[in-house]
Amino acid sequence: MAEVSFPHAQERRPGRGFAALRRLPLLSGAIIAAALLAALLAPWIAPYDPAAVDLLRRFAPPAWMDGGSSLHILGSDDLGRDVLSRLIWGARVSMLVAVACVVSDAILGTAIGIVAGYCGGRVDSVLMRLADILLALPYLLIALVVVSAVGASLSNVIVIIVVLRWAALSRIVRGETMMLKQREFVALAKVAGIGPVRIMWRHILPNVMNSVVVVSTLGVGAVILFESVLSFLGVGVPPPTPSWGGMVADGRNYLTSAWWVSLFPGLVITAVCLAANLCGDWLREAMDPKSNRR
Amino acid sequence: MASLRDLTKPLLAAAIAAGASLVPWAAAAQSRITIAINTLGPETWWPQDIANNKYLTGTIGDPLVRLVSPYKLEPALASSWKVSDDGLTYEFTIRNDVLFHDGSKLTAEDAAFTFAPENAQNYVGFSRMKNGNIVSVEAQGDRVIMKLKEAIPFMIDGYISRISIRPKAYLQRVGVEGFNKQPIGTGPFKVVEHVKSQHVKMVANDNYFGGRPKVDELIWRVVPEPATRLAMLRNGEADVTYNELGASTGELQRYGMRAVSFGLPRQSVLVFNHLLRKENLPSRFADVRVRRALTMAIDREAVANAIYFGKDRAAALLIMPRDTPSLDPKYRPLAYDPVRAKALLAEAGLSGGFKVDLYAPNNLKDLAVLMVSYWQRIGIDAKLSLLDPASLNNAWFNRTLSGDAIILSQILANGVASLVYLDPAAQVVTYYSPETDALRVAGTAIVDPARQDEWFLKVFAPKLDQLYPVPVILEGRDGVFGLGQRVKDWSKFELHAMGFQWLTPQ
Amino acid sequence: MTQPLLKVDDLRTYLFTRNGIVRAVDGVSFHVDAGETLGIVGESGSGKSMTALSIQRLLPRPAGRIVGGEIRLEGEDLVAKSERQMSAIRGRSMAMILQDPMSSLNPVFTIGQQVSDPLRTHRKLPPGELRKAVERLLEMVRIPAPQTRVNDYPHQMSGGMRQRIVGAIALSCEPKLLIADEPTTALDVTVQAQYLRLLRDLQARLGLAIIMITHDFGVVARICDRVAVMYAGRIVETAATTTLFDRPAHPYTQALMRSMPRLDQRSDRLPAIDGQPPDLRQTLTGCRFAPRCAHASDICRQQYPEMTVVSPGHAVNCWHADRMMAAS
Amino acid sequence: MDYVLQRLLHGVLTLLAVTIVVFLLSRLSGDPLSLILDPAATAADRAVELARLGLDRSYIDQYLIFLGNALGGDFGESIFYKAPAFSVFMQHLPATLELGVVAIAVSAAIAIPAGVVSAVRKGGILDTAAKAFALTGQSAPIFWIALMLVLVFSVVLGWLPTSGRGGLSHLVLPALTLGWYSNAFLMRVTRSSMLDVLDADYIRLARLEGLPERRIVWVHALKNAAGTIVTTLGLMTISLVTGAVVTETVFAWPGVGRLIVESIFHRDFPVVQAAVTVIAAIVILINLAVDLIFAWIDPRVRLG
Repeated sequence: MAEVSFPHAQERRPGRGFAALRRLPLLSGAIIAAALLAALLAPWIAPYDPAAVDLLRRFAPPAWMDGGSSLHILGSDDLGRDVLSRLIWGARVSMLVAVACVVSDAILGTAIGIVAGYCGGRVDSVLMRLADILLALPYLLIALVVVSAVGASLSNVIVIIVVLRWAALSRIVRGETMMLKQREFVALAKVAGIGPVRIMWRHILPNVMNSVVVVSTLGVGAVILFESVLSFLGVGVPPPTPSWGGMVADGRNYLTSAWWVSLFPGLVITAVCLAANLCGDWLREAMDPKSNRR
Repeated sequence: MASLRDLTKPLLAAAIAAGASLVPWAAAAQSRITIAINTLGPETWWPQDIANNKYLTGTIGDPLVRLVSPYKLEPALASSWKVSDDGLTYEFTIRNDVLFHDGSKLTAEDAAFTFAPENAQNYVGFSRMKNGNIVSVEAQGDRVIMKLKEAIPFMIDGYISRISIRPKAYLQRVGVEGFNKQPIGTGPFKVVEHVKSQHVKMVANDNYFGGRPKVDELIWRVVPEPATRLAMLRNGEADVTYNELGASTGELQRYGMRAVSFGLPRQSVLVFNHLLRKENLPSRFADVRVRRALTMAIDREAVANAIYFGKDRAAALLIMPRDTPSLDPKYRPLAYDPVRAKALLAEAGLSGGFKVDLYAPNNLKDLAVLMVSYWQRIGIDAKLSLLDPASLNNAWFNRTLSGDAIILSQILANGVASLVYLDPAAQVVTYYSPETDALRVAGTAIVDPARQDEWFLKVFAPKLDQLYPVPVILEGRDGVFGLGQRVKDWSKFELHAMGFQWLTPQ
Repeated sequence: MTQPLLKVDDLRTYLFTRNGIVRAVDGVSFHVDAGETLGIVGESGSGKSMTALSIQRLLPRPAGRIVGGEIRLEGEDLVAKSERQMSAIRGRSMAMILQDPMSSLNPVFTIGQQVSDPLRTHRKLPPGELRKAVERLLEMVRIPAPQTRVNDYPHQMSGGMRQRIVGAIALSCEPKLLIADEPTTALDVTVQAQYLRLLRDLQARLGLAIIMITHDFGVVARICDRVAVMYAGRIVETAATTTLFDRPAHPYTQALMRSMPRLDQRSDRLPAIDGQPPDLRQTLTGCRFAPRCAHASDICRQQYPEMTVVSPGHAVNCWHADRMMAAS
Repeated sequence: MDYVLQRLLHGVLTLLAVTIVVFLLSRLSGDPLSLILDPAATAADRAVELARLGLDRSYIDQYLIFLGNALGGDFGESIFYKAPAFSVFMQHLPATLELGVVAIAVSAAIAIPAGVVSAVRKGGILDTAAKAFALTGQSAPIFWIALMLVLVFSVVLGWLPTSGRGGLSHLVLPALTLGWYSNAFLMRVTRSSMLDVLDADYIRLARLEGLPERRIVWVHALKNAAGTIVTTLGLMTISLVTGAVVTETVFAWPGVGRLIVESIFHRDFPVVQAAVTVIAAIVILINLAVDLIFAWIDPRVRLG
């Protein structure tokens, strides 16, 4: 395809880095940064121990409401624990789960996808059958079975999510790898006698990174939501460790009377997922050379 | 958001007033009561799954003898009964004025059929009555005579009173499948419609021998999500809701809704792992001071008031005897005293505190979280694992929990359950300690309830401190029913689903 | 003299991008007479395609906008037309062929469906006639066995055939003007020749005017009557084909010709001329080619050269046109 | 045809592997005996019960027996429901199908047009609104949305029943909930694949032919994007199961999602095995169907 039809596509290229930066949804970035910061600094910024119960101060409403006090800015829950402190500590768990799952999935899914796509043949069909199996399993139910077998714990929840989720990404990476394999630079590298591992590492990996980053970013929200569903079914990250999903799930019995117990974590989940999704969308557009035209 | 609540009430009232005829589910007959419940179990009528299905079983049928309070038995379909001294022969005299829903008369044959050894498989969870322990059940005129191979402690309280009598002739005529399509019994309500996993519709049995129920129509609806059940109670879709202890009862209270607790008293206990694990290692739990410290660290009165709806209290004893033990200072629960608890730990050489695993079933989550928090204050670092009941039981029964672990468990709090649990033959040996071993065996051997009770108070109760399970909270009942506006009274709400006969509509 | 079929006057098309305004077409004027073929030649980014898209009023949205000038097709100003009016003109009065036959056809519709689409839209033919018309068109562009081919999908055909089908679609409503944007770039050399021959034949038969946008002087030589050379958004030289080949007057044209590939070579782009085309986002003074021109003098850098008519029909924008002519 | 056969074969192999996974996983979580036996049961009682359920055999034996019976459509007897596991599952299937089909249909009816319009008017108000809706929909816990719907429409407004299966009014909230997530997802996929297509040369050509814009968008472009959309619909079936678990729980909808969750907690292996196997089979078949539809839409796949 000749490059004449839309000259401005080229014209934009020199300034692309800056333009891209300018288009970074600042609010989304800020939300994610805030969540990460809260996760890192929880012990120092949380006003209370998130697990400390206080039966005399149950269901304290948020500070601005009748009966609220500045002791519990966002109110307290059914066991008198400070909602704000739990939100801040919850960031630690939720972000840890999200980041750990997404990063591990990215590594696992990418590795398997590249190997399957590059090696082809029997390796490919074995790995992809494996992915097929995972994709055909109702993964929530499998997670339930496994958790009820090994018990709910933070690490178990992470491992289960990772094991169940890599297949989708590996499919995408495999498809791209197969296309890249046909490209000249790979052929050239082969001719030059470069070994397959090195080709995959140096030539294929950088080229699939775009998709990996985009899919992974979009996965952050999905993982947080998945953990919340596990909590809803009683098999999420176990208490007293606070997780956002668990807080929403626990607070649902007080939806109308002590709405703050579940509303704030619900809003935080929504905000962070939204921010992650927006960033994912933005990355998709910024990294896809084709979408640059739009 | 603050105004949501204020907004809700007038809207709700308006909806009920103006829209009652427009909204189909609100357009109820005056005496129709809808009960939203978490589960009705497998919803089979034969076999009758007593463990999971007590409401259905109890509402359409009656047992021979009814347990009306933790220790009180009343005649139901049997006008009288006798137990032989060795506890091996039971004789029931069947009333002759009871009709099944199809109009046929209840006879001793029906009772004999219900308990026949070949039908024992139909009682899920009644292991001791299975596997050949029932030698024979015979009908002789208006009497039924049951012979056992081995005595079963609290046979009537624990078993007979929970099985409702099924019509032999009808069952044989229509078969199991037919019976499950249209089950009949002697109970206060008749089944008119049963849509599995959704609802069971019942109407009053005009000829009920205990008097016609005041409710014309009783609808059971299966609603697994507690928040949804509360919503149903609030918008009038349900008149009665089952509520798990803890969480949702607080919400009921906040709306000024009435609640009644139901079922047999239970209590939450701490079970120490060291005698339940495979390896026989020394354990810090063997020291009674440690066990006491764990108990005293928890403000049990506050916990009971806060999460158990004020209906429950700190438990003193593992087993609740017939006579109220609270009168006797000996049976008063250990008071909340974290300072003393710390001192006890120090005496036991654990002044630095220790780490422990706490396993709890997920329905006791709040209690477990509270305990972890309280223990933390005396330096005990407990790591909580919530398991679903089957996992917990399996871990426990198969002795797969290792190290010093504590299990939070819930058991029935009357003599029946406790003695059953203490039965040395039981696979699930729950509670024992070297000090009480001999006593356990002796107590189980007593068949006569009166003598057993005497034995309990005189001999066993003083030694309870030596038992390893530590009682934490005595819960009044199994759970709580929330009552909507159309339920006027529930005057005679007793242990079994029979209580639904006494529901009074507005 | 009768009015030309298409008259473009001082056309200015700018692209408003985030990084600045690109003056892609910056004051272009030319005309096309009925039945003649005008070649527009230039490097990539010189504004050829933007000119074509401006005529069709299908600029990339939302960046592209015509900011000045007139485009008169049979005397009517297209710039002033509404979108709806343009829809009626496109495909009927003028048609366009895009460069890539592989991607110009919708992969999920059959050839027949695609060829009949404009006929149905503009002519509203009943189904029976429609089918006949489609077969006739396919025959016209020399597709063998058109009766069976109508049910084929694009991917079942060769590149040359596809481009001929694109031609059939373009010609289906018998337009007066056909704009062909590098229609042969993606084709084999032999297929290229065939295709151009076909275009010539059709042109003769239908009395069609063609604007041939290309960077390939080989194509120009084969098919064009006149040529306009574009550089950096402006036309720098216009002449009859033979004249231009004989006596190119603009240094840019000369450079282009020197770098012209041989006909038997397939090429996607021009061999480079030293230097870079200017950044069209800047306000430019002087001759745009001056920075790359070996003959540039001070005036070249200060003032844009006026149009010089060096011979009838041969105009050039160069301060040194005379000297250049002499040199060629 | 070979293609279909090959895919079917792959499907069968996948299904076989699924049965192994489910079989082993369910055994991992311990036996159901502690739920069946009362605490007073003796070791002998336990042994009798184990033998009755066939759980005393080795895993391999158990699996082979299960597989053999399953081939004949017999998934064993439900431990909890005391009825054939397969028929227990089938009793619950219609409710889920009803809910799933309505949810998918509604969300397709909303999401596809919205995605198309959003792509055509990229950057416009409609696009922004649709994107905001889609992103928010994908960002909130589904059970929270469900409970909020109950609160608003059942408790505060009193328009719709909270739960249960019955007439149309009972279907609205669950379908809305279940459709919510897929709606958002489908809209995004539609939008992005339409954006890809609208950029293509053949769409420009269609414009150059002077075809009406409506026809270009809804026929020429959409048919090209349809392959991706249909594939997405296929992929959504499995995540629909997740949604169904939550939706059915909140709205007391008597479907298979709830059934399986409860069966997992009851350690009712036969039902879990039957359900997961059949669901996996359905998913595999749907994806096969999707591929065939894809091929039907896009001739390049059909013949390539």
